[in-house]
Amino acid sequence: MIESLLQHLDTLLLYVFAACALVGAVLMLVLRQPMRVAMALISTMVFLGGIYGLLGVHFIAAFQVLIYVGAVMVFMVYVIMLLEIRESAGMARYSALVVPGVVATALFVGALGYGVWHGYPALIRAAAGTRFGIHQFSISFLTEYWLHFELTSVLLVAAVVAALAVIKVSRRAHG
Amino acid sequence: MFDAALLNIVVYLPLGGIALLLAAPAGQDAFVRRLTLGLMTLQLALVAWLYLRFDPTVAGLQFETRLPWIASWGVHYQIGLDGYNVLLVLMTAFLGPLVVAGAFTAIRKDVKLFYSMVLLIQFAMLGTFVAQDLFLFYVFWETMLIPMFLMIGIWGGERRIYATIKFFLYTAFGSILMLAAVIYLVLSLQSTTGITSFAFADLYRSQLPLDVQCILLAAFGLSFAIKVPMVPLHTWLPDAHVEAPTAGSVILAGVLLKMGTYGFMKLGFPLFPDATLAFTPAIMFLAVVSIVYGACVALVQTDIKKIIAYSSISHLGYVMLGLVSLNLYGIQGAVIQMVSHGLTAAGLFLMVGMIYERCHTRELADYGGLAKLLPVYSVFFAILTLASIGLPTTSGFTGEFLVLLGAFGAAWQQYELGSTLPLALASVAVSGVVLGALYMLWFAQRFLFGAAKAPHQPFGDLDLRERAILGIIVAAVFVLGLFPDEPMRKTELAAKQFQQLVGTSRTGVRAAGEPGRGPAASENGAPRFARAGTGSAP
Amino acid sequence: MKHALTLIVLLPLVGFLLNGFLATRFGGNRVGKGFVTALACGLPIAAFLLTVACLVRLQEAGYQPLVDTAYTWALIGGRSFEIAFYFDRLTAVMTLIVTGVGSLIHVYSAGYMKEDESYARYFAYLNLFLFFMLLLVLGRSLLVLFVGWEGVGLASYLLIGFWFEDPEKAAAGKKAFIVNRIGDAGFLLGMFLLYQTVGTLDMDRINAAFNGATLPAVSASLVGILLFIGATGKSAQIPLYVWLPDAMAGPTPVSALIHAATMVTAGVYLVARLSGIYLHAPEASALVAGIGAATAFFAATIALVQTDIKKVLAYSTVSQLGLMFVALGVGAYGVAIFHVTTHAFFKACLFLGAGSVIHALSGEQDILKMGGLARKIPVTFVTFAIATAAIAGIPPLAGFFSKDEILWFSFASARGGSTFLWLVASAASLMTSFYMFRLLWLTFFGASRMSHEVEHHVHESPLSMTGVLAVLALLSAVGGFLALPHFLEPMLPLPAVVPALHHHERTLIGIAIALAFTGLAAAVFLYGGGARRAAALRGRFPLAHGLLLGKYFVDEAYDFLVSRPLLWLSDRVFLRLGDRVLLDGTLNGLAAWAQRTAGSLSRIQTGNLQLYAFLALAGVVAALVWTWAHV
Amino acid sequence: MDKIQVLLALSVALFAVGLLGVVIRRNMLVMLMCMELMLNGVNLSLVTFSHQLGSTVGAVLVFLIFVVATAEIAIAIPIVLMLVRQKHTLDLNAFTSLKG
Repeated sequence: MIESLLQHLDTLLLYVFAACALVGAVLMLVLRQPMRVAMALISTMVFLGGIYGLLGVHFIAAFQVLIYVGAVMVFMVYVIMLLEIRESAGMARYSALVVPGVVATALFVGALGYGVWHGYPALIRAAAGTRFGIHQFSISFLTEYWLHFELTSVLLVAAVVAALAVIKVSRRAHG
Repeated sequence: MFDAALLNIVVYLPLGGIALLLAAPAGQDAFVRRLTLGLMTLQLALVAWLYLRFDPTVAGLQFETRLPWIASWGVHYQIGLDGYNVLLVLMTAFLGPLVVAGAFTAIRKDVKLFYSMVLLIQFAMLGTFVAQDLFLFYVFWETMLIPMFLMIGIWGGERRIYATIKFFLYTAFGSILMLAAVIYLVLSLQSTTGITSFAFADLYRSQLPLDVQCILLAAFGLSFAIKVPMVPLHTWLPDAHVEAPTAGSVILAGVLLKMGTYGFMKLGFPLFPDATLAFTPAIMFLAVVSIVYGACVALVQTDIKKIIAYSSISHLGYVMLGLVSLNLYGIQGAVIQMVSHGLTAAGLFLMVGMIYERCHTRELADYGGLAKLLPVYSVFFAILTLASIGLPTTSGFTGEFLVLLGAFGAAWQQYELGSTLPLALASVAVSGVVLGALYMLWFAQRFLFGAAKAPHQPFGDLDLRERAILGIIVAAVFVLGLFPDEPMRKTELAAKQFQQLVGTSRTGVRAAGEPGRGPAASENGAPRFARAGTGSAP
Repeated sequence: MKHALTLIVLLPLVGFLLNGFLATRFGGNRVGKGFVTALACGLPIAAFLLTVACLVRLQEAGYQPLVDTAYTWALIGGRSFEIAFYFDRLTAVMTLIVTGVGSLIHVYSAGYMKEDESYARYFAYLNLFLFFMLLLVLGRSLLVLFVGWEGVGLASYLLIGFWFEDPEKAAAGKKAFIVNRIGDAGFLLGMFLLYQTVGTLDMDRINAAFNGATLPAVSASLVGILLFIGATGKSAQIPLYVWLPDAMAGPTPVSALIHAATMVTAGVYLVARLSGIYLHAPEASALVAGIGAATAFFAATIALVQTDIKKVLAYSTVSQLGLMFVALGVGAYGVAIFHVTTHAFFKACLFLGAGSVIHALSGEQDILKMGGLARKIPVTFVTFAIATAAIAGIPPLAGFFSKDEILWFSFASARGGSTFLWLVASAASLMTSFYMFRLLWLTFFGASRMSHEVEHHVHESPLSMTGVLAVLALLSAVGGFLALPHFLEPMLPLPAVVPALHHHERTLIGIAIALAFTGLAAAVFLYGGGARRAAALRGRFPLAHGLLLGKYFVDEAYDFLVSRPLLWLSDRVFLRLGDRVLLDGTLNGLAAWAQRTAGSLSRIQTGNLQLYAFLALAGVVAALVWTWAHV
Repeated sequence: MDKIQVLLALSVALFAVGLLGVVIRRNMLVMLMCMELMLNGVNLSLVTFSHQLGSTVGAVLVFLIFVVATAEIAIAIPIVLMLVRQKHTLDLNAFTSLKG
């Protein structure tokens, strides 16, 4: 019993993590305070990182936690803390598009699910390929996809310059 | 080899000039002007050298550069001079320094940008003329649009926005159609012969059924006819001219309009000979309508620039008429007429600019008796006016005479085969010389003669710079009128090639290489009439 | 002297260029009037002398035509258009007239235009005219002839509008040019047709082709009629004669040179030069004769009542040109050239005499305000009287011989002569005699009708003018003995005479002389003694008089039938309806429609980001559903 | 339903929830976070497929998406700051200058 449990522990954990991630995502929709939303998102990301780890792509799990949670979300939380004090409390949580939005999303999920499940059953079968780790990933990244890799740096520089430009423009506009 | 490199230098010299201009410090307007003038003069000198080196006994391209560009599409960077473009390139380079010098005092706003635009359009125009690859041609063709658009839009008159939008919409509309036709043409070449190429020389060998040729010729032709412009696609021209600054008008009338006729000569007709044959009466009709319509409307204009703009429509009608006559007289005449119109219209627009700088109005009613106020100006104006209406000894006569001779010859052969319409059209075209005299002389009479009046007096007569500009143009006008033989030597083989290309059926059904001449066609006669007699279907 | 003919042509051009540049505002007035005069008169005289030398050479060569090829203008498809000059008997006659009379009028102008501020410009134009006129007569091919043809039109345009500050004068110049251009269009068509069918534009070759064994495959009459259209423009025949009377707006020597002696005879020269065509074109020849006779008659009737001294002479010129075309139409080409020659002498003399009168009267041109001038300006009077007698056909002056031959051949030629033609031509001659003597009488005899101010200033012209008048009067007197038809006969044979009519020759001469004197007598009768009888006659036929005075209202009719419809068509139909309404209207309508559509569509753009996101979502859903449903 | 199917379903769910959040939440910061959630959903599917097929392509794409997400936040946050400074609110409905 316990053996079989241990045997399927990773699968079980996977399901649990998946459920937690989904719960975190849904919480993002209903929570009012942005800070709490952020916390829900962080938890979702962490659970996703767990899932990646369980799938054996550890380096992506590490990046998920490092970059998303460590960098992006910290930045986000910082901004929330910066802006929270000015936020008016009486602001409505939802826009006027709740009902059509929900309906459309449901249709979207339905259409997507239906299409994938009925159209491409081969795609969603269990794993058949060989596993790969950081080693193979690094090799292919730096040989086959070196151009893409280099281009990301350009993109980042552009983003930094753009961010600076935006701040500068707003400063000039305000005095 | 050296000369081929020189041709590239000629084309890219304006781009280098733009780089220099942009590097020039702000506020150095005088330096910018002189620098641009120097560059243009250098370019003219180089083109003149190439012109002298151009061997009239060699058929086909000279000073050719051919490099792979986009290999997977079969696109090459291919440029070169041939009989089709050599005169037009020379004319473009010739007008360059004059345009620059003509704008010395007229342009005071954003001088650096203005001259950059002049250089850019010079680059694009030369590129369009020398391109021997359809893809390259299209790129240059579209590039021309932008500087012209900006020139009218920034330095134009009061209704410049309306004029630019109209200009842009018309030309862009034509360009889109041409692009579609280009793609179709290249793909069909690929599917029939297995060659993927945009080179003109390869495309001339394409074999298309008649109906496809008709559609493609319509697409190409619409684009070119808008540029020419032929009635009824002409209404953008008067507005663009009126609103454009002088330099813009000069470039527009001097070179840009020839793009349309050059396009017909280099691409439209030779690529689709059978469709050309089928459309000839229609094109001839439209050409004659352009001649008469342009002349008539010019008669009732009150704006000086509009008179010259409508006269351009009339004159370019002659060029089209010469091209569709498909005999050597008409073709050679059409080329000369293109150059001649480039000179006279450019000169007249420059002169309008000069008087506008002095009096700040273009209303004809505000002027009178300028011969008294500005005697030197009036002499130049009279000469250019008379050249424009084709008075003998001027370039206009050479062009009109040969065009009409060719058109009449073609029509007469057609008449002998039993069709009177072309003869009637040719006769109407000949009577176009009367209308030409009518509007130009009436214009000159109201402008130069009568009691002296002009706003913003007193003003000085032409200064040395203006005299030099006009003197050079007038000299060229007379040279082309008195000694047209030398330039025509350079174009003769191209004219023969054009005649042969258009005279050879390319539906793929007719045996290749058949000259298509019947017994009635004389040595210089139009082959198409002979063919019409024996029936164009096999 | 291989290029003597080219040199003849180029000499006046040099004059034009030097005078045009150095002596006008253009070159900064660098030389004085003396130099201008020397250059402007010296070069035509040199050209005249050179022509004489060429004639001598022609004679030495046994009248084998001299050919001088200057250069090849264009070479297309192996066929060349050469600028070549051709000198034979006909050319010789015409060149001598052009350079000879031209030189005289240049000399005369030096006196006439002395006070004008645009002295140099005037001579530049005059030299330019001479250059083009020499191109016209010396050119071997129709192309060169056409260059000259248009060029003399240009010079005429410039000289008619010489005093351009007067809008009417400028308009007259424009009218002349445009009416000529109408003719030129016909000329061009004829030229193209010839080139297409004969394959050359060289006129000697064209004649040879038509005189050869196999005729070119074209109707000679069609070519002839088309070329004749050109001739009607240049030589002021019906229906294109309307420009010539207006052309009198130019300086009087110009009227003498261009609008009487030389340019207007270009049409006659053209037909004579291409006689090879007309010999094979009976229809065209009949048309030429008919138009000529009609013009001669109608122009003469108009001249009967004109009061402007120059207008009378202008209509007289039109009428005389008509007579020349009658001669051409009946195949008497040499006779037409003969009349061209004599007409050049006496009409130049008349115009220059009129110029002298106008000069004397400080610009007055109305003969009703003259009178009694005979004693005040005697040289002018004598020369004018001789020329008048010459044109009226009083023997043995020049006009008698040439006109008599025209009348004879119009009656008896086997190539279309007829009694009717002769009657019309004779009527024209009668009227010519009448109105010329009327002019003489009103101007020089009777009581003075001048204002006191004008009368006080009346003076005889300087020697440069009177001398020229004397020379021309002499030529008018003796020119008839030149026997030009005989000289030209080897080249332009006279038509055969219907044998049955041969015996009428002496009768006709008698009638011609009688007509001349009848005209003289009628004029003296009506206008002698204060012109009371003329006034009475006028009072009896006011309608006819009005019609004639109004020149049959042809100008008005042309204006109403041609000019206005053309302007209406251009303005209302082409510009307003075509360009503005149909083309631009359609375009603007399309633009407005696009703008309206875009305007209504733009309401979706609420600015709410979430709506956009929702729409994107809905779009994706729709796309998915559509895909699953169809794939 | 095996592991792969569960993960794919989860990725669809995360993407859908994120999209729904962008459509219905009015707070701009929350919307930004919902976008991050959508990216995470995509990432998950990529990792899953990559894992299933034993190919590194998916992992490479995920890596690129990290970079894009970082860049996006780096620009989006200053824009939000600027907008808030202008209107003193995080409510998206306050910003409608794109209205046509």
